[in-house]
Amino acid sequence: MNRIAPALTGTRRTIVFGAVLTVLAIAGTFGLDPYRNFQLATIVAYFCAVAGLTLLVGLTGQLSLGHAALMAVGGYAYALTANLATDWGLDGVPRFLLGMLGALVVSTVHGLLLGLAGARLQGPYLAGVTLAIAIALPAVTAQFSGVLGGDQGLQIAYEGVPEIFSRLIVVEQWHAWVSILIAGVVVTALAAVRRSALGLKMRAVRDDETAARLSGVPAARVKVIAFTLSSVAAGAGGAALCFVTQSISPGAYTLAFSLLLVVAAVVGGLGSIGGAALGAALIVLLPWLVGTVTDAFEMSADLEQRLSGNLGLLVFGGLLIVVMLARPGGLASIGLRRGRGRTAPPRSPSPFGPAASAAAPTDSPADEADTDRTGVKEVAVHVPTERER
Amino acid sequence: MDHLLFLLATGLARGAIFALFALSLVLIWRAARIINFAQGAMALVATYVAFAVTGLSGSYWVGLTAGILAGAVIGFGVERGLMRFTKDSHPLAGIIVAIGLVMVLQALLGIFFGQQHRPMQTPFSDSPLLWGDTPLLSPYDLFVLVVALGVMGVMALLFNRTSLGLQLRASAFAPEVSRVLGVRVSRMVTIGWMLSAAVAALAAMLLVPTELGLNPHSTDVLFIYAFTVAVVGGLDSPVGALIGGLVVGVAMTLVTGYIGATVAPIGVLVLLLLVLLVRPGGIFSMREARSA
Amino acid sequence: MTTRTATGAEVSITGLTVGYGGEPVLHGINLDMKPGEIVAVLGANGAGKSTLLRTLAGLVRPTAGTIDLFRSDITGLRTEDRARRGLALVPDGQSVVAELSVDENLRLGALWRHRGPARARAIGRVYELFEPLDRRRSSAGHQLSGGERQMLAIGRALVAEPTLLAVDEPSLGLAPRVVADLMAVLRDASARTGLTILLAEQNVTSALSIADRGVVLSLGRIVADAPAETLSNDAALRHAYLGF
Amino acid sequence: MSPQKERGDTMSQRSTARRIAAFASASAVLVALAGCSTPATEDPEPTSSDTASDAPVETGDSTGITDDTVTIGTHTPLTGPAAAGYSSISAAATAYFEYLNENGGVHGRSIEYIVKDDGYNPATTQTVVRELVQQDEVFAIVNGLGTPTHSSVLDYLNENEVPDLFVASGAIAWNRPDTYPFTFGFNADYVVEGAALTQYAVDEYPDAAICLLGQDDDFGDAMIQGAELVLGADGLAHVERYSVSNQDLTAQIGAMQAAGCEVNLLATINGFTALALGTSAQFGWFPMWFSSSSGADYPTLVTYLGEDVGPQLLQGLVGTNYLPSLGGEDEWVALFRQVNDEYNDGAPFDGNTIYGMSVAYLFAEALAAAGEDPTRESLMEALTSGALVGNGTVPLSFSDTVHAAFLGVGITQVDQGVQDYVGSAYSVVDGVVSATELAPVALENMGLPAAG
Repeated sequence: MNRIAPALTGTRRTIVFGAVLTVLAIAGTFGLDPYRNFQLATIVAYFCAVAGLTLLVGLTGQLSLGHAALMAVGGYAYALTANLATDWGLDGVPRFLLGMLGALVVSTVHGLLLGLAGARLQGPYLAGVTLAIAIALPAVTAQFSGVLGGDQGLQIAYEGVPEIFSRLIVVEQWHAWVSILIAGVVVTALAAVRRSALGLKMRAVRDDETAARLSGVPAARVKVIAFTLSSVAAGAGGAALCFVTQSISPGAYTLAFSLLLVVAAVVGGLGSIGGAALGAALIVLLPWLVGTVTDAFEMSADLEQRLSGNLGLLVFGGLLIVVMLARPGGLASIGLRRGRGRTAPPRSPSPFGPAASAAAPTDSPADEADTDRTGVKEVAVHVPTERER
Repeated sequence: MDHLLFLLATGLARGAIFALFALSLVLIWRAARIINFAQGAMALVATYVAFAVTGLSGSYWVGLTAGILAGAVIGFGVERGLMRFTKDSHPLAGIIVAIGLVMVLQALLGIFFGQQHRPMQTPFSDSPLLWGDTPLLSPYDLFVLVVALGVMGVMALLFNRTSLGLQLRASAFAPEVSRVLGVRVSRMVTIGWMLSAAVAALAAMLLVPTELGLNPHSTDVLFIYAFTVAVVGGLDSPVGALIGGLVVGVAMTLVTGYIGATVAPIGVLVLLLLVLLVRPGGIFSMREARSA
Repeated sequence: MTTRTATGAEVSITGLTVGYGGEPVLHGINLDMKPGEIVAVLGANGAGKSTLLRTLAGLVRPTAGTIDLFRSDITGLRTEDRARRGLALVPDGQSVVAELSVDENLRLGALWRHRGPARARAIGRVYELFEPLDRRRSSAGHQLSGGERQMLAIGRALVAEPTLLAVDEPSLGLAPRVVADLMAVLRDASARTGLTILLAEQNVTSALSIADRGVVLSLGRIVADAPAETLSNDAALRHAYLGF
Repeated sequence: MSPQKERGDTMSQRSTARRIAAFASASAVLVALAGCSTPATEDPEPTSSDTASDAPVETGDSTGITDDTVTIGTHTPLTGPAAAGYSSISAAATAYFEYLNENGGVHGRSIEYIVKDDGYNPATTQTVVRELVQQDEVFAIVNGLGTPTHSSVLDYLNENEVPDLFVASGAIAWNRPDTYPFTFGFNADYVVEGAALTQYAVDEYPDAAICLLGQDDDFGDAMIQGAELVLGADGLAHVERYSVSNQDLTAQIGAMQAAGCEVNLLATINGFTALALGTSAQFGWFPMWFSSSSGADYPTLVTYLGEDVGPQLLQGLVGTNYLPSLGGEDEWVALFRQVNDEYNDGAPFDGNTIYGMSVAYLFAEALAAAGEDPTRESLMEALTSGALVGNGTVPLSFSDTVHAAFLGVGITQVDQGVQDYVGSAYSVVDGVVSATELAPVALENMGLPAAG
């Protein structure tokens, strides 16, 4: 693989590849019709949040069930700042940049505060607190409906295509571009962190917090930073979504959506950024696929109504369980373990049709970090430490 | 003052249900060191069973019994069929699989029973008894309180006075030593799940008749509040669950009554954060919080 | 305890290999024990003593080899079933259940063996054996001193009247006088009831003081298997493997 | 830690390639998916605002119209907590369209009604509405349901000049012809309902203490606003709010009883109307209940409260309505019952059924009025012409300047299990409440607008 970029190392390579992929993705938008571009914009916005979540869960072992609420924080901050900018007479790119700045600042502060609380909490406690945050979101927007607009949320001004592109693309494609750019920056930054010394520390904290602390890793600080980064990524995703849909409301960021983000992170493969991309695509496309499949069958109106939506939920829940139990490395680990550890896994049929399954055996989307989770069995002698000592 | 008394009484009855459900979370925590995020959904399935059996038999009590049994069976199935296999997987596998289970169960309930609210009847009148001019607890509230306290008492006896209880406690605290001593630990874990799921089912069946009706989301909020209660009380402490439940129930009713309904969920979040930050092991825990 | 009939266990371990994925911790261990025999397993830290005992108890699965107890193969049996066949392990580190009281710990040990009044009598015999425990019946495990905890751990194993007792490092962290007392209890129990004992120890002197035979483990292999007396006197062996 | 790092570095070279592959395969998937469902890209994409101006204007925009079909769509909750109350509306509308199609449709075209589930989640609404507009290329969105959900697509539909008809919500936002020329509401708005109920209370019980229990969102706010049109600011004796996430109204009902309320206005959805009545009955307290039409559907309330006690508790319940009433059994209701039995598998017949079919009828009437070869422009003209009459019991208000269907409501009451109009009706124009007469529309041509 050095042939691709022999001179590049470390962070710089991550950045270059991030940039290349961003450009590729933007080029890809020309192959899509407006509706698919809208879907792509949504997927990419979710990708930000899922990448943040997968970093948090996969690298530091902290589980958040409230990432949708963290997205909402970014979205609300974007909407408030952008509306303020509108009042000041700004529009277009300056308004967007100001809105993003607002979203990032608020997400950082919010993530930091939550992270400070969360760093003291072990897995299930943090999961419970973030769950409570997801539940409290509608109450908060109702309580402060003067600012946050209650159930209806906030609307922002329409963002058309800038003058220079207006002959080239339609608005959905423009929105996809912006969403891809945001994700490109955010995810490249996450990838760089993951690869850095900080990323190593996160893994150390996940594997054995006490041991990490003894070897000089400031565990609490690492966890706070991880939570903050994750929150910022989710906030950026929320801001992107707010930009694309020109609105934000609590009903769009429910607990169910939070859980879907967990599905995306787990099914993609915890800790894997490629997996996060697959997971984000999955949660957008699967309900649509399920809908298409059920439409193909004749059934009574009542049955159709009962299946609609519920069937997608059923598939997601089932996937979550199966992946977690059978292949904790997620989609990203399929075809990965060539000649390593256990015997090579059977080539599972790819859920993505011929295009993906052709690519899977040789070029797996996963990267090495997943194996130190799934391959951990080797070291897991784990003579269980009795707690009564 | 009358209003305050009334709110206190109402809060007590709700709190008893929270306490009972929180107790079920404590039971499972003690048996398997897992916070079962699927507890609400599992209890809900049992409640649907109770609803169906009551409908068929015409008797609330037959339905209640069937629901409790169904809860135990579901607990058995979930432990043997799913949770047993999470041990060797990812550290968060237990939670994540439980979340998957919630999705599956709610989807199945939606498919088989639809989304409508199905009213459930109470076995006793739910009109409050008057104390002077102030309405206090209804006979149904009293029933709930008695059942909640009764179950707590039975559980206390079971755990502290019987061989089964001794083995359950030992298995939870020191699984390996227990096995060395001939205790069938994996059976104890299963029994713990069954007990816990049955208690949760009972709590859900007590709650649903006081609400809009049975539907696939009936226990969503109950789980959150009970989780808060369990954490506030200390996940290892049944006494903490009881006191925590009553405190949270009363506090929520007071907040709703004096400040506003919207503030209550925010209040719960704040309470949860405060307790976890100040006393991460819960108010009634004897020892430091353990890692999961 | 005098009422009991002496039924020590006959143990035969053949070709036992244990590995956790990487380099095996035990390589092809062969070890036979006669009924009523006390065998000391000696060796430095990490030699594989604990692993041998844990494998015997079924807490660790061997990758190869068999374990016979009374000439029947128990290799596939679960830990709790081995316990019910009379195999008792006292894990290292004074392993009492800290949350349970002394009395509850003992009841737990006696559960599968005795019922009703017989259980109380069996527990009473342990209290006779270890007087300090008698005074602390209702104290929780975590309130005991190190010596008391080790007494409780051994007493809890004895209360089930096993035929084979495997004790892992009972002397660790205890005062010499306490160690001597514990060793005496083990020796007496074996003498009185014919109990077979496998005693893993780093404290070679006290282990050999009660053992009939000593087995020296080094890097997962048995490097010496000889009567206790011979080992005590073999300066070269002591120097090479036992560090004194 | 260094060996680990080393490993990380050598691995990362492989992983970067993998990452590219990941993206490549992900985009391959997308392209593949797009390929199989993309309509020919040479289309001038009339739905996109930027290219819309390039499309020929003279002939008008006939997206969604073929020689024999008119395709329209809606978003509505079929799953999730909100599905319980509303999923029957779209089913009823679908049944009416089937009836219409079997009898010749509108000017020979049958109407295809695509119903998309949005789970009452605005994010999903965004997706499904775009799918309807861009993939299914619907002629119009008809009866999109919910305030927060529909708000999120309001801008989108108007920017893309898609007719956005008969929004199923009582929010006042739909009646803004200057900002949203393509949007038309259907429900009488909550301010109108609040004002009418309050005026009726004042007319009938001049000395009663009037209180309000309202949802903690714009529904409650708007009802309060309506009540204060009549009573003046602070004219309500007591106001309590509830949150849909907490199904326990004990504290609120207790406070209202303590405050001595006599007439309770309800800004509640059906479930909470039932909960309020049930809780209050537990206290042995039986005040008068005046509910918004959103929470006053008798059959639905009975299922919540149970067949045994429901009818008893609901005796005397005052509500508002602007459509043929269930208890009235006029010819519209008779027709709808028949359609329901024949085309809706005999689903429970309630207020939602009448609502859904009335909306569908009104759309058919508008489409018929839009001419033999309807376009979006001619549809808009038909709607704003003032010529449509619908099937309401108060006059239809659509005009150039009014995009609300009903600016007034009639008052209904439950008596012996029958919910029917009591005769009073009120209209609210420019903040002024005045009594009017009910003006029911007679059924013509068996409810088939283009047949005459």
